[in-house]
Amino acid sequence: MESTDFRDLTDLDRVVEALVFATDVPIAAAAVTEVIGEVLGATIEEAAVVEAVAALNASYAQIGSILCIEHVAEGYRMATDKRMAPYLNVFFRQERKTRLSRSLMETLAIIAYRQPATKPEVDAVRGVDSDYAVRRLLEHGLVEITGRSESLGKPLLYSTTPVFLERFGLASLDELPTLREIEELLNEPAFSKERAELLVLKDLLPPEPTDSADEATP
Amino acid sequence: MESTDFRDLTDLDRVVEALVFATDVPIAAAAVTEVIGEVLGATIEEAAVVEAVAALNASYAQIGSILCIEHVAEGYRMATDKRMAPYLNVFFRQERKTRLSRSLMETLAIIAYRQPATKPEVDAVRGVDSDYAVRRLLEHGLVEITGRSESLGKPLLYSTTPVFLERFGLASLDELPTLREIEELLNEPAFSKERAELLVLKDLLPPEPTDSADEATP
Amino acid sequence: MYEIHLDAFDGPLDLLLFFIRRDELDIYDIPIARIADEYLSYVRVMQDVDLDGVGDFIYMAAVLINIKARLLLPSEELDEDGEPIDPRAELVERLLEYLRYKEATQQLRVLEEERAAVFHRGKASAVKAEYIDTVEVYQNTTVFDLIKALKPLLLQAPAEPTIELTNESYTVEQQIGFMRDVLAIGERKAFRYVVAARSKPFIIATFLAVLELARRGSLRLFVDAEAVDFYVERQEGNLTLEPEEA
Repeated sequence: MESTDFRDLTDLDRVVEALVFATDVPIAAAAVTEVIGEVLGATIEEAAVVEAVAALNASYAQIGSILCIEHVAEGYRMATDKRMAPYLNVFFRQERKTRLSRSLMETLAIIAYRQPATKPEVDAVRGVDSDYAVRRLLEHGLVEITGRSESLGKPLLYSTTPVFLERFGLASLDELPTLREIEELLNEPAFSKERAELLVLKDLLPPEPTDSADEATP
Repeated sequence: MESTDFRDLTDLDRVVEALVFATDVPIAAAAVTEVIGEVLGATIEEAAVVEAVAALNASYAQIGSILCIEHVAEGYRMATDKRMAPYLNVFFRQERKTRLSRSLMETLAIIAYRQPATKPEVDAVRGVDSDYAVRRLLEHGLVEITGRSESLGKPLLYSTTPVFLERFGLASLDELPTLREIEELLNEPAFSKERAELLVLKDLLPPEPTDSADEATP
Repeated sequence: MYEIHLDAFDGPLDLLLFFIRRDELDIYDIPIARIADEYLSYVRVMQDVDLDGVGDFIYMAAVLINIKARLLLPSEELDEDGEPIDPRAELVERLLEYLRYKEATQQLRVLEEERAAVFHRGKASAVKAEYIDTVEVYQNTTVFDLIKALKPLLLQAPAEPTIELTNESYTVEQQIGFMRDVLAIGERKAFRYVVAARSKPFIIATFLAVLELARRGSLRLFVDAEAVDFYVERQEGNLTLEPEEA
């Protein structure tokens, strides 16, 4: 988060605060300047919005509020501090956000890193048909069709959406964790069992072989 | 609003803040104590929640935030200062696709054919008061005021705008169908030439004693 | 054979990776013969339980068997540098590529977890409903729409009496006199009533007379709520319904 010294909030800060509070999806700095421009007939720089957000966050920190304005999906939105999750989870009884299934997540990762990507490309990487996964991701609004490839059959191109950025808390695609190089993956420590376990969440792995007893499932 | 001196927010304040911020329906003090009871296993008084809300509001006021926690019938919820309304109105402005209502279309047609036309003239042709319709057409930029008639009361003269031409796909006003063309287009046995003439004839109102009033141009 | 949860694998590459990890194999030197056999036995189980997507696994099994066969034959294939081509190379490349995205998937999973701890403003404070401001945007309209709007104004008044008087004509001045008589009696009157059953020239001249009187401020016009008729009433304090002297 921007570290800005606490200062008295200005009128601009307050307008930014109202809009950032009110919006249901991250609001871009440009959208803020547009609203202000329309109401006041004055032009303000987007940088002033960025500064206002920093000032607001400094103010919230100053009073020890759990609110903060996050920079996500190329916009701003008000959010709670992570430490409040236990209370909020209890309050909402069930988790509000369902996790994506493995196949959806895998498909999404491939599209995110290769975008724009075609379904044949995704299929090739995964070794399975991703028709269902792509359709579900479209339904979730996490990916969208962004054109057609020039390759054989002119398949549709898919890219991630702002919803994707927001879901993963990314300000922009630049914030995607760097895709590691193969050498890197294999070398440290050499592609070992430990490494393999690190790579895969426990619940993804089938139960460890206990012994060589023939317990093959039907 | 409760007037409480500013004090450092406590953990309870923060939990209240998070719940009031995130809740989908106004949250009662009892619901807050319940959540805290469940998470911490501790019992707190509802009065402490009321106090926390006051402390939060004092904090918001302290930094000059536009946020405040308001108490509505069922409980607490976060709200913005009413002075932010102009900005929020612009931000939430929604475009709704709609057709011109019959009365607007009728009024527009009369102005188009008689222009420049006064409102009394339009009223006369339509047989009803067209105040609202004319105002709406002005708002939508389809007609504009182009002067004042010389007739008694010097009513304003209205003409169509370039927006009108654009919306109706006309290069110029000459492209408006003539009376004969209208008759053909409507293909109605009951078509009344007299009424049609009433629509386009400029001397609907008795001539002024001095000179021909409707010649007045902007 | 180990107990294995068939649906625990995202696909054929995932299953293959599982074998490699389990046996701590060098990914660049996969003992294809052994792996292919084991892979096949799993695929048979899958076929038995008729698992979705089993086709992809069968395809991979075929690829493995093909590689196994090629490995048994003396290599004839050379790459650009004249080196013999390892029949496993392409598969290894795919596995590694898959591995990269698998790891990326885990990273996204971590982000998703972190993100689940963040909450946003709830609907209780949804200010949208309070501040929404709807602006009507008009759909494209045609000139014909404009003409159609005029239609009600351009059609004949229904049921004109057919016995029309010849050369019937009324002047506006005449009708001002008529209106004066009508309004002298007092109350607000519906225009429709005033001209009921009259001929068209009469209605038009009377209508113009009403407008003229209204213009002079001698009478007031009222429109009813449905805007289907209007009413005329003598203007209070301006009882002279005499024509204006020019």
